[in-house]
Amino acid sequence: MIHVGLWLPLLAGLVLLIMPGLGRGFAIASAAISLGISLVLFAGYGGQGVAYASQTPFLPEAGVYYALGLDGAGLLLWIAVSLVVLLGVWIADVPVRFLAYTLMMQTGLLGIFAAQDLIFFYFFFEATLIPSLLMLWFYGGADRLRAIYTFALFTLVGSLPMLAAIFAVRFLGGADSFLYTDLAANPLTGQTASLAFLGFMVALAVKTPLFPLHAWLPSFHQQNHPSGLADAMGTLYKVGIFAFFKWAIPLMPDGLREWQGLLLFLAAFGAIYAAWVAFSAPDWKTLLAYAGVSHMGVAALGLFSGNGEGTVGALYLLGASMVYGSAMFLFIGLVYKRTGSLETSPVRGLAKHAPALYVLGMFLLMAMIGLPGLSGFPGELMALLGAYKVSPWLTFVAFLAVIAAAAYALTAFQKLFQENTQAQAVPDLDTREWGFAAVTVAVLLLMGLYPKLFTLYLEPLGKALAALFGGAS
Amino acid sequence: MLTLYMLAGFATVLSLLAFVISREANRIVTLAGLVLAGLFCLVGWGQTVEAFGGLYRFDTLARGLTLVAILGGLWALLLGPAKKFEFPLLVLYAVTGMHIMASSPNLVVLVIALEVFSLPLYVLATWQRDEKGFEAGLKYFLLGALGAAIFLYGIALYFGATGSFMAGAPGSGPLYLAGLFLIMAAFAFKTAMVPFQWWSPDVYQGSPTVVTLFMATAVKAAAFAAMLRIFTPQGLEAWGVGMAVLIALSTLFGNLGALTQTEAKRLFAYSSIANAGYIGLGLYGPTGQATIPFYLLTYGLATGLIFAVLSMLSNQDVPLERLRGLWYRKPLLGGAMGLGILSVLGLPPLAGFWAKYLVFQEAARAGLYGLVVLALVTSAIGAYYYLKTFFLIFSKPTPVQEAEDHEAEAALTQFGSSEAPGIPVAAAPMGLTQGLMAPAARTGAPALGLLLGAIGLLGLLSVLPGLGLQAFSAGLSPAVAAVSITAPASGATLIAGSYTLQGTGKPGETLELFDNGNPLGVVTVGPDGRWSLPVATSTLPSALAAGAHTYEVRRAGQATGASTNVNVAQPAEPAFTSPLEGATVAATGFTLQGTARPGQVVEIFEDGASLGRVTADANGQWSLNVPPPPGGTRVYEARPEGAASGARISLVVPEAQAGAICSQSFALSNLQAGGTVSRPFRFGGVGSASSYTVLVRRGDRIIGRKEIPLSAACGWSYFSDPGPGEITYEVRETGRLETEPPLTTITLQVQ
Amino acid sequence: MQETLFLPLIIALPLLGFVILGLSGKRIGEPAAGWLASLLVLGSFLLGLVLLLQGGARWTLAEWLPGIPFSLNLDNLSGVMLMVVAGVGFLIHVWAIGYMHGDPGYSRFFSYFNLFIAAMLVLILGDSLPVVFIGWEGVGLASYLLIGFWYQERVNADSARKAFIVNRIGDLGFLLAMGLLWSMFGTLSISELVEKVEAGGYSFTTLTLAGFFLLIGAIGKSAQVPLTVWLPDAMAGPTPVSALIHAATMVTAGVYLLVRHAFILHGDGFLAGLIVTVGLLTAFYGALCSLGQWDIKRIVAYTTLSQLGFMFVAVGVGAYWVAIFHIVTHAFFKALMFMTSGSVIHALGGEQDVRQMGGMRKYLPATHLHGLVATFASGGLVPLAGFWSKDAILAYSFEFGPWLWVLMLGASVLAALYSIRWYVLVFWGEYRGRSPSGRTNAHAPGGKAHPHESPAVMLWPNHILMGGALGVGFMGLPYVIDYKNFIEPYLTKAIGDFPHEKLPVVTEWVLIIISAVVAIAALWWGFRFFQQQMPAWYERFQTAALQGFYADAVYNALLVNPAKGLAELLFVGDKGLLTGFAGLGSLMGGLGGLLAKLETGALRFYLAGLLLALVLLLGWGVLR
Amino acid sequence: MIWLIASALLFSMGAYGALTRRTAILVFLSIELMLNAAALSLISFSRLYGSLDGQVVVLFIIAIAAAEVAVGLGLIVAIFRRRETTSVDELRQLRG
Repeated sequence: MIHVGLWLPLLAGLVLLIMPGLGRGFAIASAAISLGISLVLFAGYGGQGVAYASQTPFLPEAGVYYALGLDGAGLLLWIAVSLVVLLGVWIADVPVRFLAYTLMMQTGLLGIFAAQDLIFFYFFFEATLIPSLLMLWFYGGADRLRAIYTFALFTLVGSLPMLAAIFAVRFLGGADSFLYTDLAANPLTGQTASLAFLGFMVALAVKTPLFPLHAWLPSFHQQNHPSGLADAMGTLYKVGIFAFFKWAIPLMPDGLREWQGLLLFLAAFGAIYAAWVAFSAPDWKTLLAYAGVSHMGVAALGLFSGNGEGTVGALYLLGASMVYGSAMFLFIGLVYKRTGSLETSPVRGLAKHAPALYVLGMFLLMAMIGLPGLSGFPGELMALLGAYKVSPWLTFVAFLAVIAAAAYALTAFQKLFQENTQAQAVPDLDTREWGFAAVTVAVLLLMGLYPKLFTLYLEPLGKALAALFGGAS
Repeated sequence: MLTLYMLAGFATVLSLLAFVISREANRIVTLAGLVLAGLFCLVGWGQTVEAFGGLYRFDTLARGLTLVAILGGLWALLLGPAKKFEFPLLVLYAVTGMHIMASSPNLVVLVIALEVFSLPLYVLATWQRDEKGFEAGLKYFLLGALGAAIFLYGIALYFGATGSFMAGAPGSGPLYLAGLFLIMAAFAFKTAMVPFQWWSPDVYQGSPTVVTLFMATAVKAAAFAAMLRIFTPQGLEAWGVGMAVLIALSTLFGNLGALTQTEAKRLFAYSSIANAGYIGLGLYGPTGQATIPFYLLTYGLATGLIFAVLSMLSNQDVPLERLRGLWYRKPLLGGAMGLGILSVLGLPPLAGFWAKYLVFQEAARAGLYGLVVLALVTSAIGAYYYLKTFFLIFSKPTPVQEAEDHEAEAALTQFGSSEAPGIPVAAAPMGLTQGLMAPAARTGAPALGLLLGAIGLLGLLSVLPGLGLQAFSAGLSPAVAAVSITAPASGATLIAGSYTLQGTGKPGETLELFDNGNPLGVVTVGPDGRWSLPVATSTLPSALAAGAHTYEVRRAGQATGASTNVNVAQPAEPAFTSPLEGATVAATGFTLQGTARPGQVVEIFEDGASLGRVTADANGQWSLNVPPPPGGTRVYEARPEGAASGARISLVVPEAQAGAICSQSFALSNLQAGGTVSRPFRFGGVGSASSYTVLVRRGDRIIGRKEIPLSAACGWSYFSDPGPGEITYEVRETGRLETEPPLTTITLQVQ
Repeated sequence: MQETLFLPLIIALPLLGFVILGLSGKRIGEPAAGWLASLLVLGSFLLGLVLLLQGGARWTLAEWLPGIPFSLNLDNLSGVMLMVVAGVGFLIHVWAIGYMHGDPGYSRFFSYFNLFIAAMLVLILGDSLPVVFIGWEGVGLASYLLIGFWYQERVNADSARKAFIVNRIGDLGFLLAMGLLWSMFGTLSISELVEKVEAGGYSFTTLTLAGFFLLIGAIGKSAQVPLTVWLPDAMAGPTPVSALIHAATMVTAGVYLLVRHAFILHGDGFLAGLIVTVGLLTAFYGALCSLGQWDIKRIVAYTTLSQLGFMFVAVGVGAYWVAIFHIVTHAFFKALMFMTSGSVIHALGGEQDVRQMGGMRKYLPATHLHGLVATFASGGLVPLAGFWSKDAILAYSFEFGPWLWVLMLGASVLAALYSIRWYVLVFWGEYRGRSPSGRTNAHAPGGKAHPHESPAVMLWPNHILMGGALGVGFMGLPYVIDYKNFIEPYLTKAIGDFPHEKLPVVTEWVLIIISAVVAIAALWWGFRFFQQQMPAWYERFQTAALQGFYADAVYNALLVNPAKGLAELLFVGDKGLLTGFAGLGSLMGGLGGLLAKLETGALRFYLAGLLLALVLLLGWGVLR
Repeated sequence: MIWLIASALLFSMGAYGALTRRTAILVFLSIELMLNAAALSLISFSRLYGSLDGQVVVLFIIAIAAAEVAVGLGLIVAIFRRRETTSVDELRQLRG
């Protein structure tokens, strides 16, 4: 099941790439089946440990196994990814090949969350870059080349030191293979751990993204296709938090101990910094890019606290932000479809003619700025509770972003929808878009009002990490 | 062996025959020779053939790298010019030389091989017979001659220090080092490692593209084969640091230098310098003999694709700008080149990634983390120019280019060309102005097939790199952990069934165990490289017999392995064998095992309460399932029937964690068969209902009911101290009617 | 205390209204949408009343988040608040049926209104702090939506945004409080916190900090100094919104929060002083500003500020039940005051400037009566509701320190003045407006020729509120009159018993009489004064007060504009960051170019290079 | 021993010649000199060990040198025909 779930999107993507005639319906079907599989896997999860584990020797001489498995966090993110992909292919007005790349990217993302072998994790981590680059290249804006280089080089320059660290983890740690179980049984300690952790840190900071390695993100989003699909996929690709949680910290708890201060600072500073910058963003995509950096800063703050609450919060916020962040990008795609521009400054007053669009936007915006009762809040709260234990001051700094978020989000929103002195006549949601809206709203509400659904499974993970890290200083 | 005969034979015969037969026939025969030689490489894969008193050693390494060289030759032949018969011949000579180089551990043979493939290459480099060709040829030749001189001088010193011409001869002292470093310099020259790389950008650029292709793939393969024999991990002490410097400089220079290049061949010349550095990393590890060929194979395929496409575009320089829009103009060429570039860049999921990963891992294993980090950082820098080229291919073509394309196609249809039949993969303006050597691009079906084949093979290696790596590992001496038996120690005297065989092996492999030559069982080595097998679990009837036992562990299919001898004695009085004294056992119940005289009846007590009686089997073994015990330290006692005391063992039962989800179906652990017990006694098991009710009968009379809640460990347990006589217990889920059949009924004879 | 699913149902009813009206309000239409919304709130009220009479209720969903339950608790304190919110809320809903008549966003309005009630109920009933916070921000959202209800006007949208952002400053305090309490006690359930705080074993300084964070939250929500600025602007919303959210209920949530956490605040001198200071400043600031306003709703908004200040002082001096008592009385008379204003606005077709009013007592007799009662209750006339609650605050202030009593007496004089000013300007004198005929307004389509009395649907709620403003004070009479009044023991059961010395009987009587006399005197003086031509000093004062003593300007200059500027700066800086990284790239490229120059093409250079390399390699390799 | 030093000297002379001469032919000849240096040292080592291996190799070296000469001279002649010069300094089209 897990294998089918993993590879089906890639296969569907390839088929679609070769036979674009199959059209959007095919992509939707694939994405829907994927989501179905994720849900079945979720329903069958026993609540403890890594489920659906399987391992096949891949390069046995080198200790590489094709090993998959899902724990609570993996399942949460699988569902988030599958859901967003379904929403994306459902709503975005893009060429069919674009959808094919989207599906291919889905496999990469699912693989990142399911890999139980470090090399395979790295494999998926890197391979996902290709469809992402192709989307940007074929369907990006006029100045995309620069964005591509920035994106690709940040990713590669970042992740290659991680490969060195991966070797160090295995060979200096004394494990016999790259299997998670094996590596976790032989964690690195001391000086080597902090050096190897640094390798991971660079790569994962790019993908979290953490200040100052977030610099690639704004141009990436600016240049991507205005439908927002590529941006949504890019949002899903922000897997740094997960990788820190799944690999870096358990394999090198000493590394986190060494770098905790710096990481907490970067996370907290990034959170408020990005939120502040977002206020002057000239267009919606830039705004959302910085908003994403800010949220991930908060999540990272929770994770780097190294305690149970913080970890649960970080993971939950990650999952939630994948959904609302992506939905927001797709939503902005809908706006673009109507107005032909994404600038934040002009007054558009869209609410007058498209009230349903307005309400959807309001809802997403509120989810994004962490309104309690919607998806962003449980994660933010748990991250706060975790972080406060470790560093009240940095928590204070990071959560200043709560205020800044309201400022940037509402200001831009007001210009887009309200003040309809210069109202643009635009069509309201059509049936397809209503479907998108209904599912998104339902999911965000569910995540906000009944977080227990997932936190029940995240909590043991958080406790395990906290135990490993030996409690916060 | 046949490979050598095939190559040498075809080369010799064709040299004479070529004057007679048509040049097309000559080409086909040459091709056939190469293919045959390649096939003979595959025959007997994994075996080592030695000949000429050890001067010729055709092992997996030689086979693999000869294949890569032949692949390079095929590329060159199929894509190369066909107007003169010498071209195929020269390629054939070169491949022969490379094969010899790959297959000899003798330095003198290596020198000869080096010359055998270098001399044809000098000629091939000037094939174009224009200014650039001559310049490239002369530079290559003069520098190459210098390289040969250095190599020879190195051999002389090496001989002086060791008295031997065989690679890997042990030695020390300045003379030895000087010789070794001279040899290293010569090979660094051939593989274009900095600071001996000078010739390569110029020669790559000035030579015809097919020849460049040949140099980039085949020469590297041959040279690295020789290096693998000379620079073995055993001698790391002597050559390690020097090679590290070369590698560091190569990766830096190659990748940085490529950044500003504007001509495709020159760009990939720099790239190949960098790649030589990466391949060098593989020399450090114990399994470099497998990983380096794997790297060279994927690299040969990927660069092959790149240069093949370039050669189809033009025999001359290819300014990068000309690649713009290739994907739109010639999708097959564009796609193939794009694939090649991404693979060389080392982006997953392409084979290039696995190759890079493997050689980097070799260096990491040797602890050269500085070098690994440098290599990784430089390959990230390299990503820039690879991606630049990649995206150029996938850009929209400019209008001018489109117009040129139309012109070229028109010209083709108008004038026709024997060189470019059918398939319109050949590119733009060429062929008409270049006089003698005109279109290098042969775009017939074979070339197309080669292109597609290479793409397919690259794809296969991407998906299943293990296949390739395993093939290249065949015949390598097992590098990791030999099999062994670590316990019990040889000569020990043990009680039958009370011990466990333990040992080591390669993680994941399956081992066979033998007891006095009879198959005892099969074990799989765990990821920690250890295996264990409790003898008591074996199905072999004689496994528990008293007397001398020789245990042997073997790899599947091998005749011998590690072994140990022990004496096995029959047990006397009841004793516990498992778990061990003081062990922590599961709160959900566990199994007590022990020994006694065969047929003896043993009663087991837990803190004085009976758990039932067991009878030792023919080998003196008994076992009993203990129902979930209460937490804390418990003392178990095995008394012979009727005795007042017996062997004791104390075990620790952890407190069960509350909140577990109980999902086991109802089961009774002990006293299933009923029988006779002492009092008090206890029975119980596991279940999932929240509580059970035990109904106690004597005959038909109900004498009691008791509700027992499920414990935190998901167990239920009933403690009873009734008077003597027959007594019956019925267990039901609480709430069920007593008219329903019970879950279990236990009838006991209480003493 | 029973565990019952009816408790969440109280919240679910208005939430249901929100969903139904939000999705298909247009189809339900007018006035059915309004009645539906009102009845659902009434349902909540009745359900709450039943549960309260049964002695309260609880409902818990364990492990909603790890270690945090989703728990609701209906005890006496939340019960009283529930009665106020749902009860007064219901009246305002009904009133709004008339007021919002004909507005194109009619059903949208009631959908938001129901959302607000739901969120407010969550806030009140929540027993676990995150749940309270859901309500806390939920009311903020509803307030945002309702202030910006007519978002087509930029100024309305701006006001809404301002309210939300300023509120979020308070929310940050709330969040930090949660973080701190969690790290101290490992729980966020209020009922568990009570036990843990009682159990001791923690640093009192830290507890003070927790109280301080909570106070920040309360200041934001209750628009205390220094976060007052959003409340006057919030009047951009429709009048029912001002009545319900910005007078009767939401703004008192801060007070409620502090009272709920009395166990943290109690006995902490620093916090007490801080809360009293904040309250006092707000009471004076609000009162003074109110005296300078011309917009009828802004007048009332500032009076609300002033009254909220009173409540804060009550919390500060430890009179927790009094603060709640004042919330109750204030809910009645202030809602009445707002809705009276609304009726006037309605009658004048949307006119809000009091300079265009006057003489309304002739045109709107019933409304005039409402206005009169509201004025007297707000001004503290014996024996209306406002008097008793204010008197209790004064009595406790005297206990805290006679100086505070003096200051508070001054504030109540101002309260009397601004109440009577409002009354005089609106109802007394002659009608100063242009002939109302011909004025049309979206909110009162087809403007009438005459200022007209409101319809019954708007009058009846006011009648009831008037009854409240007259009567609710009697449930909290001072002990000298009614030794065991109703509300003190009732609330103390939930808040916790913090015993204190009662004032001597004589002192108490003296204080009561003084405050009664002062109120009457101030009302009388004000009644005369505001009918005259204003003296010059008053004009000058008025100019400053009209601008809220330039608070907005100061904030803009000191905070808002620098923050925006910094945002611009950071944005440019962030681009620079990328340029920096790109620069690193070009540096590499440059280095590469230099290295490639080494390939000079000169054969002899190559030979030399090769040999040199060889010598170096040999030399170093051999001699090493 | 003396022969070893001689061979080293010969090698260095060859190297020097290869660096200083401008004509392709002379450069090539210098390199041939280096080959001979190798041959010389092989012979001396061969005598040192008393084995014939080294001496046999020298024969191979001579053959190799001859082969190189054949190819090299052909190349140089071809270039001379085209360019009318064999100066290596003028071959600088390929660079960068």
